[in-house]
Amino acid sequence: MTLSVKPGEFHLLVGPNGSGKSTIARLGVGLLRPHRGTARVAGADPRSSESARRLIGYLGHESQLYADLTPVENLEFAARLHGLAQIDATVAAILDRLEVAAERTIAVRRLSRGYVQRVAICRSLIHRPSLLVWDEPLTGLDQASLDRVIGLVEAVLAEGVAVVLVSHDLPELWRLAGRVHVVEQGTIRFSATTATPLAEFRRQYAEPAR
Amino acid sequence: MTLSVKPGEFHLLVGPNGSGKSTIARLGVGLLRPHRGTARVAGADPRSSESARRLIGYLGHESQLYADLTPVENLEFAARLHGLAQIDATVAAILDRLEVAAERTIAVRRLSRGYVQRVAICRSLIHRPSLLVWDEPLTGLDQASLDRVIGLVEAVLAEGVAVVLVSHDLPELWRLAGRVHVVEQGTIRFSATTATPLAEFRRQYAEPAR
Amino acid sequence: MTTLRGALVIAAKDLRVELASRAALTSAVTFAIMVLVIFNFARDPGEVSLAVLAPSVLWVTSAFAGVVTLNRSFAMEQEHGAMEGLLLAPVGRSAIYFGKYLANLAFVLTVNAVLLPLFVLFFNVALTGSLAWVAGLLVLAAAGYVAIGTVLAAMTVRTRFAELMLPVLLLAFLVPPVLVGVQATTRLLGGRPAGEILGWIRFLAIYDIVFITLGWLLFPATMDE
Amino acid sequence: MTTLRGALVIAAKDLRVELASRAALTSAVTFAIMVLVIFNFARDPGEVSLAVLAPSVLWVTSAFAGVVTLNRSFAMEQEHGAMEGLLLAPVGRSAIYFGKYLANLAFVLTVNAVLLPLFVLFFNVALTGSLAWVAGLLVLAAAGYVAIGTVLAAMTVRTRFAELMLPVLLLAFLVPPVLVGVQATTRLLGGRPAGEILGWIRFLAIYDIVFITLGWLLFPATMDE
Amino acid sequence: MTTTNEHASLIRRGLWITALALVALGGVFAEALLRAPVERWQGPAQKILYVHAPAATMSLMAFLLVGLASAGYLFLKDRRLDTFAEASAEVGLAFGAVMLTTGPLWARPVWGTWWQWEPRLTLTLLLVLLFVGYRTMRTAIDDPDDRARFSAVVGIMALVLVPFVHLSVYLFRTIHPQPVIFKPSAPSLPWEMLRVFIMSMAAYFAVYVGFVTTRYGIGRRAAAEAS
Ligand code: HEM
Ligand SMILES: Nc1ncnc2c1ncn2[C@@H]1O[C@H](COP(=O)(O)OP(=O)(O)OP(=O)(O)O)[C@@H](O)[C@H]1O
Ligand SMILES: Nc1ncnc2c1ncn2[C@@H]1O[C@H](COP(=O)(O)OP(=O)(O)OP(=O)(O)O)[C@@H](O)[C@H]1O
Ligand SMILES: [Mg+2]
Ligand SMILES: [Mg+2]
Repeated sequence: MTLSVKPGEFHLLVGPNGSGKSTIARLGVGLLRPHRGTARVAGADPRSSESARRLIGYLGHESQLYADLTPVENLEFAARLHGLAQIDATVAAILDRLEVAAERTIAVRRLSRGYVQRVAICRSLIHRPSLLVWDEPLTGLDQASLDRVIGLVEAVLAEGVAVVLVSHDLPELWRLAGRVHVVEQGTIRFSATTATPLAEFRRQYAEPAR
Repeated sequence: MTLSVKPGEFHLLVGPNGSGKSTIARLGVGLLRPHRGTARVAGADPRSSESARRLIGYLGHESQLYADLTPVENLEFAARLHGLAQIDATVAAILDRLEVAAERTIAVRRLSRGYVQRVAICRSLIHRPSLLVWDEPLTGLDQASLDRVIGLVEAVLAEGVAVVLVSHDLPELWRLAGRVHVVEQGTIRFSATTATPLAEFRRQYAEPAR
Repeated sequence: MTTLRGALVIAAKDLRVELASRAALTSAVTFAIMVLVIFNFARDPGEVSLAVLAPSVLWVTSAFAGVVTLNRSFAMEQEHGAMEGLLLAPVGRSAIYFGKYLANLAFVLTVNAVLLPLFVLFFNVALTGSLAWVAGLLVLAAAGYVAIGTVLAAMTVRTRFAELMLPVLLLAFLVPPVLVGVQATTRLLGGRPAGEILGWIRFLAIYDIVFITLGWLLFPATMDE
Repeated sequence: MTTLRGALVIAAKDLRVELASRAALTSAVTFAIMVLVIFNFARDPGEVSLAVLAPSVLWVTSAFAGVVTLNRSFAMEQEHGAMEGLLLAPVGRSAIYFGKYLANLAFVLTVNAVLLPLFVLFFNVALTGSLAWVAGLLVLAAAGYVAIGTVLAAMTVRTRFAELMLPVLLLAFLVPPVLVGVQATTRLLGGRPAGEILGWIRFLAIYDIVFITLGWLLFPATMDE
Repeated sequence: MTTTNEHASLIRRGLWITALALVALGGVFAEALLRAPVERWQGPAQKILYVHAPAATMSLMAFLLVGLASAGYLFLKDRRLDTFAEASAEVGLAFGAVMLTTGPLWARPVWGTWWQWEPRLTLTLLLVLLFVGYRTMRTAIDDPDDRARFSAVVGIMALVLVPFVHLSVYLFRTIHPQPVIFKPSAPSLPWEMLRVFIMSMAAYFAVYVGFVTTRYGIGRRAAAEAS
């Protein structure tokens, strides 16, 4: 199986539960070691290359946040870890973008599910990565945030960021222009583009019960 | 604020993140103690009445599963805890219903997100409750399971079970006939029925950014 | 469902989770032996003889092994919100309390059952009838502090740093049984007749009754959110 | 980013998480006090004098307080997958190791800093210059076993029953420093000149160098999935 | 790639070696009981030597090999080294159990005590416990890659720990000697005893090879089935 992603491209991974979408995402960013084959980001293996890791913005099933710290403290830490300058301004800007307002100084442990997800999204974006890998990023978001996040994806795509997204929310994401890959039993079985009408795509690929 | 739910009724709680939907659900089943007012299930407070608790099937943001046990072991425990008879058959039947097949004897820790969610749904249903309270139950489900779960809700509604659902997935749930309540700042601000076309409902209630 | 049935169902589940890995029991036993070894070496052999230290080491090790295993019991309920499932089940709070208590006690007693022979071996204790009395003392003491530990663990697991909070709270309650245990064990191993320690046994029995009852009364308060 | 900067950023974050709750430090200190007290009681006063036990109690307490706090360090990274964030950050594995090591060491030393005066108080130890040497020994010993503990905790936190598994593996590594520490402390408190313990200091220094280096070499193997 | 067939034949070979080795060991024990001379001071109790000392030696050797295989695994990332380490650790623990039961059984009549806190005994006890921890940790990790790397780390650290424990325990004891210190260093055995002793050592080594081969084959087969 090969999946090559170029700057500014949008790739959507879909498929039944347990088909291996999350596993592919984690392999791609270097969180798992492939048994065969390699993962490359800008020509380097993210498992060994710090500069390759700097390019990646990953958001998985877990929030990667410290529950005892506030959103601001969490993001400040992420910013420092990436060696960013002007930390306060950067953190404030990204939180504004996801409309996290009064909640930014409350310990993450006490936030509602949707706010935790928003802060987790901020964390994956704070260092302005060139490759976003997001696994079910829309989980728990309300309609307004969902629109905002999709707008944000459009904006970064226009800036030349490559985006790989795992999701079951096809209707919401179909408005983004890009490729869709159906994952089954650990590999890509079928690819199409979001130019295909969604109904047509669903007809072509009748999702089996695995 | 009052929300009264009768047998066979479907109630959908929607609203922006942090508006208090989960809090209302937890108050309703007796997991939180209300500052004022009371929660009643079949006339009794579920905090003190065992027979009231027996009627409730609750699924929150967490799976309530033991990660080291398999789905079968988890459900067997839930069944025993509810004093059910014919445990093996009951467990097998509910797992079949959610199409959990080979995964039923793998420790929950190793299941994919969607399968964990399916098993969690099974757990909330195993004792055939008369009131289902589900908080974002569609999280992580693939299209096929989502259809199956919605079909299941229709089936239990027809059997006279009352269903209260918190979700952001309006389009998917709009096909169920029932009432929709918009929660804002901890209270129900607006109610409608799913007979209203979704677009119309969205126009009536322009979700504010909170 | 009766409280007893509920308690047994919950205790059986706990043991099943233990068995799913079997790691817990082995770890607890190895931990206990390691503590024995560390204690033995953390003394100046010219100054403190082994026999004199033996009762203290036995009791401190036994108590530590108990503390270390208690956290686990509620951590397992907390991890993915399983406690919500217990709270919403049609069983009383006392079924949860006694279920957890039974599983914890079974666990602590198993560890002690392995610990005692090793203690005899390493500390070169004579194999006499008084060992049976020592075993009885260990069981009696465990019955009390496991009850307190069950209540405390239920509370502290909700705080962050549960592993730290539990010993902090529990250690105060461990002082009386450990103290009594050490005194009585010293007499018994010194060859004094068992009749001499009857007062202490009565003390431990009262301690047990008081704290098992108190735990049962207080436990519901630890569950309510 | 240099390894040192990365390490400092991570250590600073760890301390910030501690401060956010402050529970950890308070609990560790209370824990240490309680262990002191228990030891104090778990002896037959007629047989064992307090002064003779003092060095053992100091060292065992210090080591246990260390073990108990180490789990916390990686549990915090595990809770919501924060470790993934560290692994994907543009810092080397050694930055993570040294960051965690520094934070853990700072933590254990703070606990010791509170423990030592209490020890002096409880055990009625004379305030002489040798106390400074004892403090130095505690620091030297902690520097070594915290390095080992950091590597072990990074692994055990990913196993089931982490709270038990860490002490099981770590205790064997505690034997050399605790043994040497007790011996040296006994001499020092007995009024012997500091020159007599130079051999032991050298031993601890070698232990530190070997295990800090080994930890640094082995740590990456604990991180890669 | 090894096939299932090869695993089966490996296991079969291991079982054969074990069977032959056990027969040989039985012969050696018979020889020890019937033919070897009875020691003058210790009496028949001394015959435990033939059971105890080789078991102890094999156990330590097994742990040493775990450490070496662990280091090899981290460099070569060859899963076979991990499987070998696992096998050797388990067999080492089995021999360790023999050592720790026969040792005290022997100590009781000759030292008058089950146990002495003496450097070598302490070191072996700590090592056995550390490897109980090693094995327990293995059972508590699901992912085979994690399991291999984590156990390799512990295996290496155990190897490095040995000299430190030895030195510290020695410092401890030599400065304040125990009233009765008995060092079980090899007395110069008379030839009749030495002959049986060497035969016993050889038989034990064969048992080690048989056990490890079998266990290794089982481990390889389990790994192949899991993937
Ligand atoms: C109590 C528990 C005991 C343990 C844990 C123990 C442990 C060991 C170990 C680890 C060895 C192998 C040493 C090596 O290969 O370097 C060994 C060898 C030996 N042991 Fe023991 N031992 C115990 C009791 C005894 C007793 C009571 C005796 C005899 C009085 C004894 C006599 C020997 C002899 C003669 C050897 C072989 C010679 C040698 O290699 O030095 N052991 N034992
Ligand atoms: N930690 C793990 N250990 C072992 N197997 C795992 C682990 N995580 C996932 N798996 C297995 O790998 C397969 C793929 O899982 P993965 O999480 O990639 O699925 P997914 O496509 O993301 O599914 P979902 O839509 O449910 O999130 C599944 O069979 C699952 O059981
Ligand atoms: N454990 C808690 N402690 C304190 N405050 C909390 C806690 N959980 C939630 N809150 C607060 O209660 C309010 C309502 O939260 P709730 O979780 O009910 O929102 P929600 O409507 O379910 O949101 P979402 O759609 O994000 O799940 C929020 O302001 C939140 O910050
Ligand atoms: Mg997934
Ligand atoms: Mg919610």
